[in-house]
Amino acid sequence: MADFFAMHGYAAYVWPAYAVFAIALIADAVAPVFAHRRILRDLAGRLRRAASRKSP
Amino acid sequence: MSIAAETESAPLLQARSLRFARNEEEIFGPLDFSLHPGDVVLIEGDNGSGKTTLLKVLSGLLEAKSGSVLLHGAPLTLAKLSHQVALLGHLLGLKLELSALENLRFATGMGGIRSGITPQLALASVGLEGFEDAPLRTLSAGQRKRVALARLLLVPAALWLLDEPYANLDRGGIDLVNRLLDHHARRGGAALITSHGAYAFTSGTPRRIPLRATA
Amino acid sequence: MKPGTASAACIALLRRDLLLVWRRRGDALNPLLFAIIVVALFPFALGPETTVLARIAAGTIFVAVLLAMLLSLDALFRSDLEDGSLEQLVLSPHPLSLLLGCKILVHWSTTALPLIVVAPLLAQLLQLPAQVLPVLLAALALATPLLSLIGAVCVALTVGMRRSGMLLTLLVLPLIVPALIFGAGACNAAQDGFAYAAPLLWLGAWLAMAAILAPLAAAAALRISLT
Amino acid sequence: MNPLLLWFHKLGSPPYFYRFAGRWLPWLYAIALVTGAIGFYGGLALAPADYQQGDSFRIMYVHVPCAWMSLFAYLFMAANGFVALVWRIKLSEILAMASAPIGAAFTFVTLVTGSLWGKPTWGTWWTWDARLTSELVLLFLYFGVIGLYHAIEDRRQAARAAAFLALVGIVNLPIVHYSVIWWNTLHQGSTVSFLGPSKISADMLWPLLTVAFATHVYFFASLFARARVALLELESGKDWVRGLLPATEAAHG
Repeated sequence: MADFFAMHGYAAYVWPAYAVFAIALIADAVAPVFAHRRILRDLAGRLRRAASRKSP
Repeated sequence: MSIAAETESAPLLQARSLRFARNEEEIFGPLDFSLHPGDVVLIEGDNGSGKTTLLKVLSGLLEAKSGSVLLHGAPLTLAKLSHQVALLGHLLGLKLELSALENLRFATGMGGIRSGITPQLALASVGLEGFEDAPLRTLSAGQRKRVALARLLLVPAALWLLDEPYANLDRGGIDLVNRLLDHHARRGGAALITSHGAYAFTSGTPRRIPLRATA
Repeated sequence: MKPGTASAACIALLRRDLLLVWRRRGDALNPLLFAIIVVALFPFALGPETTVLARIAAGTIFVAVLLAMLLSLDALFRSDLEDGSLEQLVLSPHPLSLLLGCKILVHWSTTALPLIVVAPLLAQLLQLPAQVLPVLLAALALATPLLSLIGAVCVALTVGMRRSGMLLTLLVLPLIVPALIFGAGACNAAQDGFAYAAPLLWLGAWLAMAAILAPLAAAAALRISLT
Repeated sequence: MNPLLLWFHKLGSPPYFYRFAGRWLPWLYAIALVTGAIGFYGGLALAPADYQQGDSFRIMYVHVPCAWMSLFAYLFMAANGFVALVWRIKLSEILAMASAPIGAAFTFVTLVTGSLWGKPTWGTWWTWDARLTSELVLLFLYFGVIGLYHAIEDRRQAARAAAFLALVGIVNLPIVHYSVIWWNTLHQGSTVSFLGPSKISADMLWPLLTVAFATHVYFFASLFARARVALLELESGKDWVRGLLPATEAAHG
């Protein structure tokens, strides 16, 4: 197992490459989730404000 | 021949349930009106009611959200319309580094020239005799506006779209605009004018189209 | 009544724009000055050694000329937009691509042409071998119109923005990498005694393509940015 | 009408696409995750070490699929941009703009992993290898498209302008690539090609293709997620978006 992680001395290059791949894709996947929530929240707030303005 | 007769009877400009939206927000519409040769129509509305936008849509600079603009009964395309339409906007489209005459010569080079008129004559008829060679930079805002009006006289366009033509003009200038419009209408042209209502026509009562922002 | 013809419109536009450049001729000298200063900085950074300077001369001149042109690209439609002339241009009855082609021609002849004229001086400053100079001039003559053409498309896309300088650089530079590679590459090949015709021919072919497509693309881009 | 055409037509309507993409999203992520895991296991554990490069060649299993994706995303963006400009389909504008950041992410990963691979192979972090240089130019093209899209206020106009730039880029891309290859041979760089296609054996190849499949599926998952967000933003005034809200309100209490 340790052998596997050592990659015959290339661990310093192989694992960072996979890490960059994973980090970039996770960041890319998470960004729209947060944006989606933010937009729905903003929209709900806007509608609430509009509603309270109509019927004070 | 029947085609010719049809175009004869079709209005110069026609808007059919015209709407415009920016960022999905409705600016104006639906608008329905038509303009026949000899018509001068005033578009009234407050600031922000979309008067300038309407003129840009009618000239083809902006695209309507829905509805259509017909020119001589045919749908508007930029290539076709521009032969017949002259737009005078807030920005006059004149170069301050050039003289009045140089500006007008450029305009006639671009758009052609009516018969029986020269840039000099046009300048004289807007009251700028003697200012032919002065750089526009040295002229006042009202005088620059007059140069732009002279351009309207020169260029062979049947339809004038004038955005706030009275702005920056003195009493004499306002009279001048009215005289030009009158002349243009009698010649078989048509004009669409925007105004926020501060200036009154001195002669005749033109048709009015009120423009309100749609809620 | 005499409707305007396309050729009359082109002549009118060329005359007006050249006249405008002439009236503001002080501004027109700026790119020239910029290129000379950039080139003059290199010996200070690298030392006055002739062999070192000669090695980098062609590439440096190329980069300096392209940057100087980029500097002036921003103004291609700016004043026309600000005074409403651009609207009139778009509304004119003639093909917009043709008119933009005229504007691009004016841009090239008022910024690139002076730069090409001073290129021998820049080459002298950097000790470029004399036999490479004709190749440098030919490469510049082919590469600078490409920058004007491709740059015009990008300027047309950014025309409505108030501060477009950095964005324009970002848009233009990746697109003109080949001009730099082929242009400076031809000079380097000539300097090393290799054949230099192929990259120049590539530049020529690309230029022929861009001369046709870029004005059309610029017209389409301008319509997108104005509507 | 042809049922497939009809379906495409329906897909073009924002509320339909929003629901459609929402239904597929979890499945796409799951498929990408599972196939990606299988591919990486095969590449990292099962495939034999390269006789020349040793274990450093295992970087290939992220580098090469990302490089393919960087081009695929650009082509996808340009194709949608073309559709958006010619037929003015709103969804195409959104898809084109949604693929730009994903493509940029893949391009970025390609460059970083290429650099990490280059160090043990060439002894340097960066070399002006033709393909890496082309990738760098591609990254700048992506940045240009994204920058232009965010610099214009009107969202639809911004999408059209950026889509146009993407099309200009695609006309130019072959020229860039060819010029870089020419330039590279002129300068006789220390280019050792990573691997010739003939050298790769089957037990090295199948994980590569599996990861490539996973990245493609991931691309569409991320694309759908981003397109949903963009649709909500663009259509925030429409009834179907408001219809989404009570449910979320209730969920929040």
